[in-house]
Amino acid sequence: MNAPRNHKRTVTTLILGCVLMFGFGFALVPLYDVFCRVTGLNGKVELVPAHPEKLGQVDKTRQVKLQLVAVNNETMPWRFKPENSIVELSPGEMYQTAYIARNLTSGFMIAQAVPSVSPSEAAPYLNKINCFCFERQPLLAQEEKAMPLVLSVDPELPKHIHTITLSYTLFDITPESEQVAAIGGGSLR
Amino acid sequence: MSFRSLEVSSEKPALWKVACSVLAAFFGVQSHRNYEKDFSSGRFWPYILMGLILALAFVVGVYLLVQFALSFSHR
Amino acid sequence: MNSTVAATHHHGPASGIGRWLFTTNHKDIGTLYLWFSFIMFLTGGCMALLIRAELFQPGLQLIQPDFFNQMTTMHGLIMVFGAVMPAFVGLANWMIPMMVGAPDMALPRMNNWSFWILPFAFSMMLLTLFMEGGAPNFGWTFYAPLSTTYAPPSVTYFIFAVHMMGISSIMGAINIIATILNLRAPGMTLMKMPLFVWTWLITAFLLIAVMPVLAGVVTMMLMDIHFGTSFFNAAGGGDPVLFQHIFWFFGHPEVYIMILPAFGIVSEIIPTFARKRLFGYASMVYATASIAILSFVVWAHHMFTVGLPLAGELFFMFATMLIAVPTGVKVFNWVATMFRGSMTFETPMLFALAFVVLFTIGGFSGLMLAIAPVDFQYHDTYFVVAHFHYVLVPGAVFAIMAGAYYWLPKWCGNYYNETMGKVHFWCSFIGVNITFFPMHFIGLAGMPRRIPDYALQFADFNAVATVGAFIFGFSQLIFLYNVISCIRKGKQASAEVWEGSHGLEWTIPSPAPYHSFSEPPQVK
Amino acid sequence: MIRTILGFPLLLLFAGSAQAAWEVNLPQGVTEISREVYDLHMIIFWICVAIGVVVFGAMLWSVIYHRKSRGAKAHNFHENVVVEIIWTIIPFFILIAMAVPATATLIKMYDNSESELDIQITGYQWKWRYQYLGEDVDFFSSLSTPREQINNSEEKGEHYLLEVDNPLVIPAGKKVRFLLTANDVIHSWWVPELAVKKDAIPGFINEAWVIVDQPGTYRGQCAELCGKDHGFMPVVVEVKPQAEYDAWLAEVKQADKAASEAALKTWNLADLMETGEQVYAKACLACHQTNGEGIPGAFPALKNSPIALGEPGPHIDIVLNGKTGTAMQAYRDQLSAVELAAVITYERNAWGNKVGDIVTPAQIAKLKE
Repeated sequence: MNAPRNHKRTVTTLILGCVLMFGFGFALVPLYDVFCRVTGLNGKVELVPAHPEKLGQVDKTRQVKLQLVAVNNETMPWRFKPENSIVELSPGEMYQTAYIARNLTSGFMIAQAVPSVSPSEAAPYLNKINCFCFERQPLLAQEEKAMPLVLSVDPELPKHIHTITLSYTLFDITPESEQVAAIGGGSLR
Repeated sequence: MSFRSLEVSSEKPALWKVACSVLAAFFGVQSHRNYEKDFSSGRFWPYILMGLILALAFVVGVYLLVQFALSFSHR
Repeated sequence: MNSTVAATHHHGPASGIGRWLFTTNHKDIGTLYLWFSFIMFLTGGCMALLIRAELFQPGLQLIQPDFFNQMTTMHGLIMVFGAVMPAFVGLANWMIPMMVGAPDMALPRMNNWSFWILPFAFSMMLLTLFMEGGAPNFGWTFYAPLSTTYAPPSVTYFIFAVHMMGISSIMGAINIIATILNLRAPGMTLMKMPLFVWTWLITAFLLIAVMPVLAGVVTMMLMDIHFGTSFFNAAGGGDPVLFQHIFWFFGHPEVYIMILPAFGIVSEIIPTFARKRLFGYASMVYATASIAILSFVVWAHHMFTVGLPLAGELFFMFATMLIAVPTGVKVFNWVATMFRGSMTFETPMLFALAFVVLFTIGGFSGLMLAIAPVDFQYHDTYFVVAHFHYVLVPGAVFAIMAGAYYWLPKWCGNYYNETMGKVHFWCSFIGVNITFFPMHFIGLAGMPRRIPDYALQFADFNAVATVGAFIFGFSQLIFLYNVISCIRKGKQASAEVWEGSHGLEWTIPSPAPYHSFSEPPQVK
Repeated sequence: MIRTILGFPLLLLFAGSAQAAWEVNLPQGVTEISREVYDLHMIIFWICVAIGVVVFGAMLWSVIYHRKSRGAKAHNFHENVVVEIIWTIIPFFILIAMAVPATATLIKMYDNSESELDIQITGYQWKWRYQYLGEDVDFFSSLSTPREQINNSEEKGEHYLLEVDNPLVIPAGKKVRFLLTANDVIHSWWVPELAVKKDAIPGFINEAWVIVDQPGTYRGQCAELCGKDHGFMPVVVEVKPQAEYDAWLAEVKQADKAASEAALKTWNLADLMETGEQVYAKACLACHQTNGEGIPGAFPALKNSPIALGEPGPHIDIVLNGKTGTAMQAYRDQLSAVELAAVITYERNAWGNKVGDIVTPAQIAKLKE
């Protein structure tokens, strides 16, 4: 058998390709976030306060119906409701409201609200000045709190969108110490 | 990637030749004559790079097609 | 496997178990892959029979819903990663070195290791059936959060098993690329390579590109479950739809990985039995390359109902429809090869013809699924199940069986029993159609996927499908018997084996000597 | 469902058989969109059949006439670029022709003009929850096929596995917009006749809409694997003319008011036990079993369980808020105050747990509101 061919170059190139693709798999995560911000894919909304100068002048000619929706995730027994669920807004107008949250359990809990907008094309046009979803919300047992929400609809909202639904899903993120590990009993769902 | 083939012709294949053979690949039809000319140049990389570039061009092309289709809706 | 040793100081295969454990010979490793794949095919097949038995009549008769979900998940994983892919790697190990005139695979030791990882990966995955909380029950596509927050504890073993399978496939692909690029005999230029070698070269590049992405997604799952990250958990800023995007970015090239080698096998068999060269060889090579590249830009047609924006739906609909053209065109090339040929219909040719017809039916239902607005009605119903079973069972599996029958005389030196081969073909052909054709109807009528029990209007076609499944399942034992009896005894096969066969692999004696092409052959 | 006879060869074979359920095709549906989808489906289907006839015809011809046994000599042509170009361009143009109507329908589906009614649909593990935005109507809709039918000890009803206790009721002829989300895992809300299928994803909200012009009852199922009982969470949509819908809405609101008043009424142990037993059969029996002993290692026993025998506080807490990390769900929103009080009292006084105290609906109502 003649001397075994030297495959070092081929093999190293291919292994390098594998490592690159493995990295690419992980790079898809930030890429996806950027793509969602830009196109509002999946109704994702800014999780940082909109900087003031983005708030253009008020466009009185149009009214947009804003629906506020509250959803509890399975592990979240709080009572969680918007102060008022339907409001007519004109684009550019600042709107102040709140979500009422009450910890009905007998223990201390921390919650994280996750916003989502439908239709997803409207997501980039919803400027949130202050939102309770920007940080974690702790509540003692039986404590109740009105969580602030200040937002405005960008006047450049495409003309064909009349209704924007902004939903918040409340998740329990109480650290491990206070919470039974979620994995163990999950088997027989 | 080292690449062995017998009739290795030295000159670099003209870029537009590479492009049109990759386009033929996208279309799925290629004559045996061009096929032999393509592989006689003995250099692998131009075809792969051109393939990736034209794949990107294909993606942009379909994206433009989508924007064109969207223009019909009342958006 | 006795074999006459021609080369000078060469030793024949070692004897006993040591031969198979430590073999670096591409023929032995090919045999190991093929037997392993057949065992996994029968294991996955039993799970399929259990699923079909439960679905024979409305109502829960045999198994509980949670175990039913475990069966559908394991059936999918074992068939995809355990039966179809190792079978193609086995055929590649056996045939590629002989087709390109190479003495052996480029990296023989790595070749051994990439096989021996698989039995351990699959025994670990099968052992999850006996673990507390049961085996993975979240479908072979393991969508989050069902596969992360709501998974049984055995999900961690599932993740490590997928890692091991991925590593095995990547090493196999590296080996094949190095062999094809570096070890071709002088004169065997890329222009003269058989199409099976071409399709496997392109499949190997696909494997190198996407298996790491699968490893990435299961690693993200592992970190979500155990290390408190939130890749796919909305609470921590993650997104379950992100999982679907990354999975299907791997998923769609994966389905091409499972069908391109089948195109290669069929493109070898039809010219031989039609006694006419393959029509449009260059077009087939170029179309295969373009399918490989385009398969990276169509993944979200698996996700039309997840809530993509309109622009996204349109993009993936158009791209998917465009990619259907090069794939469909290949079918015309096979028909043109047969046209005005002089055909005989031995078992490999029967399987190849059935592949062309039935794979095309799967391709048509795929074209129907590409239309996004209608896909809202098809998505996750039995119409999709019928689609991918038509492209996988009469597609990949029939091509593997055709390849096995076609090259078996070259491997073991004897002809298989032709009539038994034909009986096996017709039983499988009838069984496959009785099983999967009714699934188009119940899918269109509204039966969702992965349900252990169904409403009454789906009852009768489900019963028909179950009968077909048992016919197809048990007819594979004919194949087993035929292969074993062929290895033990059978009419001595000539070097050429088939009248119309061309290619380097037919220039060496049957059975192929333990070390073939030690001296590179002269390719005219 | 309107059964359309199609040209499937197989169907002709079975057409004559007894009146069995031989559904073979998509329903035409009751909305303009679903009819368009049905037409698209039939167009692409007939295109595929036509191409299939041509391809398989040529192949069959070749298989019959170009056989060695018939003395056919193999010709030596193996390349013809012109023919290849032709048979690539033809499918290409067929696809372009197909893409135009498909795009039109898809654009129509993504129309978000004003809707008269918005309903939030939340997918739970293995039931649906419907909340009418703006109205105060909020109820759960779960499978109502008795377990005996599923375990084959009873004859299966006509709508086996496609019947629910509280169907979703919407007005006919009006645009109804669905806002889909999920409570735990990904579900998918699907009604074939309305041609609506949208995934319900936890943490995100998706949108779908429908204008049904024909009143009637339309059934569907969850279409995304969501765990053990994925096959047992059907969707039933009842479309009523506007008048009937308004009457239904008033009646539901009235029933809610009555339920909350009932909570203020004083209840004695016997009444609570009797209602409690019915609620237990509906909600708790699947896991804790009829004898209250549960399944060792999987579901805890209630019979002489420390929680059931101890103070009512923890017992109320676990029934209302569930237990994280276990299969025990929070029933706070799923049952009324009366039902909760009744089932807790039943659990504290059944199977030999003779605690003797009662939990009043008023107590629960205060905790719930």
